[in-house]
Amino acid sequence: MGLVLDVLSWVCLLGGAIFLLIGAIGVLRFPDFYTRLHAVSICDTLGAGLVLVGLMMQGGLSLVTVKLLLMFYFMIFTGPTAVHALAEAAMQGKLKPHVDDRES
Amino acid sequence: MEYLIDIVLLGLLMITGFAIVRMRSLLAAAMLTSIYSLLSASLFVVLDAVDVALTEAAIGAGISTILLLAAVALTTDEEKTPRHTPLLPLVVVIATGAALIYGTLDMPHYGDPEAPVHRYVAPTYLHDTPGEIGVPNVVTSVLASYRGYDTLGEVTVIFTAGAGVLALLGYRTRRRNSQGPGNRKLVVLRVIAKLFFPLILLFALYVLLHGDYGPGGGFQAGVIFATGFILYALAFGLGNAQRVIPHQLLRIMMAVGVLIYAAVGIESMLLGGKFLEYRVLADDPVTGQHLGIMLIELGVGITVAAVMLIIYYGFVSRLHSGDM
Amino acid sequence: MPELLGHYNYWIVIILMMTGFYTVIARPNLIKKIIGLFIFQTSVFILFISMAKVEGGTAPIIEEGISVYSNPLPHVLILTAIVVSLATTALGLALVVRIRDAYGTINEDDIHVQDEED
Amino acid sequence: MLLSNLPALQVVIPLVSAPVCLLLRNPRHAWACALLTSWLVLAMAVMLVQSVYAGGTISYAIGAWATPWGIGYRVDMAGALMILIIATIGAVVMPYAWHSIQHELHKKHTGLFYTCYLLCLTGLLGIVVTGDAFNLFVFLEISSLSSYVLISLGSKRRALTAAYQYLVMGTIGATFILIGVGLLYMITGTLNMLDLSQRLPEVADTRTIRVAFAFVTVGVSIKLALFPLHLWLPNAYTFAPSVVSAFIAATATKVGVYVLLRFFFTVFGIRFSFAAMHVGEILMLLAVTAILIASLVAVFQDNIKRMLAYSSVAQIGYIILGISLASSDGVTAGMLHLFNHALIKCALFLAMGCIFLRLGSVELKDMHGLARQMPWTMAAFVAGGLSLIGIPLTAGFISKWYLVSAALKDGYWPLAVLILVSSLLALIYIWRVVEAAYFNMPGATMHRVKEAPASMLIPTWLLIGANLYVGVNASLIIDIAHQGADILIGQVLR
Repeated sequence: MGLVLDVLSWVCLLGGAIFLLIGAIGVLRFPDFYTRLHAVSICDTLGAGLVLVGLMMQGGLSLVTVKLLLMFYFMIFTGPTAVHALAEAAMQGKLKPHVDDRES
Repeated sequence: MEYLIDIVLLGLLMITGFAIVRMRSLLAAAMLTSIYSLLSASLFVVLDAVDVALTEAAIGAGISTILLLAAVALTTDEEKTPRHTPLLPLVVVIATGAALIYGTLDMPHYGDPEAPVHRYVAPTYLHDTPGEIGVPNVVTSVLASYRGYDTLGEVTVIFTAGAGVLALLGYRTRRRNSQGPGNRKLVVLRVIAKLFFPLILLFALYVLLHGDYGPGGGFQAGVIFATGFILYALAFGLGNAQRVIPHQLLRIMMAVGVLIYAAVGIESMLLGGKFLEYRVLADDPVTGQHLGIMLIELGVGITVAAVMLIIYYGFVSRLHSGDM
Repeated sequence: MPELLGHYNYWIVIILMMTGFYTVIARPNLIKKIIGLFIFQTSVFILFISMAKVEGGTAPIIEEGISVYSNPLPHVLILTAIVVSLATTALGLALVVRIRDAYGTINEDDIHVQDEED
Repeated sequence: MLLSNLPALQVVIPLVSAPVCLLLRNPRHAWACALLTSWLVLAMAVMLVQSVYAGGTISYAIGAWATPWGIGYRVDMAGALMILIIATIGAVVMPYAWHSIQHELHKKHTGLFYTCYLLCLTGLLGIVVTGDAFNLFVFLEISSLSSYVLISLGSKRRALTAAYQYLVMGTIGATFILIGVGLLYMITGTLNMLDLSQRLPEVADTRTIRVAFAFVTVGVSIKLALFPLHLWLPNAYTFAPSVVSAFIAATATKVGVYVLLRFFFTVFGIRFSFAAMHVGEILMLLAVTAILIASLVAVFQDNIKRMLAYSSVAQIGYIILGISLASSDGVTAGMLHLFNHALIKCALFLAMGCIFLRLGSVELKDMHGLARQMPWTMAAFVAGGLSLIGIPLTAGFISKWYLVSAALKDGYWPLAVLILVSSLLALIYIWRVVEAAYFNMPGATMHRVKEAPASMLIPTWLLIGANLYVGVNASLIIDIAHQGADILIGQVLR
């Protein structure tokens, strides 16, 4: 049981780390503000979320896990809200999304 | 492992620092300052200073950033190139830095348990706190009791800042229905803010009351409490926030917090002790210490929360409604 | 590893401090100066907290079974200093906002020019 | 209970009345609160000086924690003298403030002005009484932050830039002090000044301590406006409200000097500071330059407040010159001049406040023929000016006399010449004002100018009276200064 939990938690932690990396690369590589926001939101939800779940498995049934659970709860609410607010602000600031001309 | 994290964080700090110097956009510099602060908070965690980390994250990355952003919004974003070549500043800075590096050569090594700082005064705090004060968090016991007078000074400093901002910026009351920017578009933010506002206040209370056992205390609690209201003001407009917690109330709170702290000290003098000698406050010295620490933390929390909001109101009420 | 680090930690902190200090004295923009002060002060805090660290210690919250704690005193000092730094930042920015209202600029060189004309 | 807690109450009472002052809505009540507090502080200061004079150095452990673990107060003769200066200036300035502030400040700022004044008073007193190096930093920041606000309340927009410049330089200074204190702590493990002085000799030969010394010295020098780190001072004094100029010119830089004395003599010890670090020679050089250059610059100023500000830079030079001799006589002379200059400068700035109230300007060109309209104010200015120059029978003469004899005793005869030359320069810049006010034809609108109200004249003349009294009978103050200097230098260990 302990070993299974350990393996699962490491899978989660590594998976989270990979998603964070992907998100970071996305922020650097994507062409405009909106697509970059898309990359950031992956960091926030999947990346940090998986890391938290992994840590919870490491924590077991303890106060630490409760705190991590609270953090998880905060994360899934604040992350998307922040990204939404940013996109909204960009739209209000008349920032046009980047559209590839060749396809249209 | 710890050292690896340490090095990485220090490296990131250096990159951020240089980026701030080079950045021409003040808005970007303000955001980078926030990142700098958050990185140092993480470094403080690695260095075992959890109380400091909590404060730095709340103050540096939170409130200071909001103030910087407000100041940039009230002034201008673009930085002009300096007219003079910065030769003299460069010489001064290099000389100062060289002097400091020269000074490090005789310093005890980083993390050395035999360093004088770990041998002389500090062990007594760690050794005596359980018996004399009876709280597990030694930072709280030193902060509130052994060096409680410093903390009184700290509250006075923050009170001074509040009075200063009041004098410089004053405040303008908004009509209550000035709903801020684009009413309909803020729906998501408002729902989330409504959901989180009570939670943040609850967390502030937890940090205040739990300061004896874990990281936290009056100061951090006050800042978190103020942050809750700042979120409220961001989502629902300044006018509505001012209706919930009016300016006059803040002014009273700001004074009352300092007075509570000083009153604890004066009360202990009246009971025949020295200034801020909490042990005379109750029959049992340890209970007295507990009571004293609780009361002064409360005073700190009230003043800090009030001053943070006064400063926030002062800056943001100058913006045209719709900017923030 | 700790032997190798030795003073390395302090040296980086000094570089950080000087970055902030340079921004304060070399930049004519008033907000940038305040940012510089903030960086300068925050780096001094790191210096203090670094000296509180004990190899193998934990946070100074007394618990059963732990005997090595970091030094709590610098933590307390820096808690106070952070508050002082915030107070300075707030006052400085408030002054900058007022200066902008009075002069229409926050560039030190431009302000000097206007003062000369007075 | 009252007497045993006197050192704590000295700081706590102004600290408590600051928030009370903020709560009072009526400006008149706020003023009354500040006035009462200032007088109470003076009464306590007199009691404190008496008990130190009679019973020697007072120690007080806050929270009853023993000192290196808790924070302790330590008031010796030098500290008692400083407290007396601060409390006297505060008590004299406050009755004066009502009219002046009503005229110069917007009504909505009046209450906040008195709050900030009380905070500044708290900070300055707190710096002097504390025996803890870090606590000193905290109270230094209280006094500095409140003085930035006080200066920024000046009526012209340049008050804002002056306050900003002071804020930036002051914060750099404070951060330098913080670095220095941190390095000291790193090597010794303690923050208590007395404890530091006992533990430092063992480690005095380390490079870290030398750097700590340099940082503390530079940091404090910014605060006390030692040439060439004085750049914040002229603008701050010129554009601050009159009352603030008078109060800060008389106290803030003096407390800076006191902090320097504390670090040089008490913490690092005279042997380390002067023999190992050669700070005496450096300070003497800077002091001499300050005296000459600042006096010379003062001669060419047309704004009288600015002129007085540059004169302050020069006078700080005198004080530092006395200290740089590192002899009992030299430090006595420095402390005497510290006391006398506080009296002189405060009186002169108060006279400027009277003129500003009635004339709306302190420019030399607007003051032609002023003496006929404001005879009492101008007479006070002249009396203060004579003291500044150092004419016999004034306070200024006493301290300059002591300074010259201390310099001659150590064989520095050029310094005596220098003091004479700079006194001549002072004569020139004071004479320019006298000439304009007494001998020039008044302008067309001059006949409308009235004498200042009694509430402002009486405090001004009180200080002038004290000046003249010290000039005639200085034995008590010389004795206090001498005792203070001896304790600092370590000839008398009490």
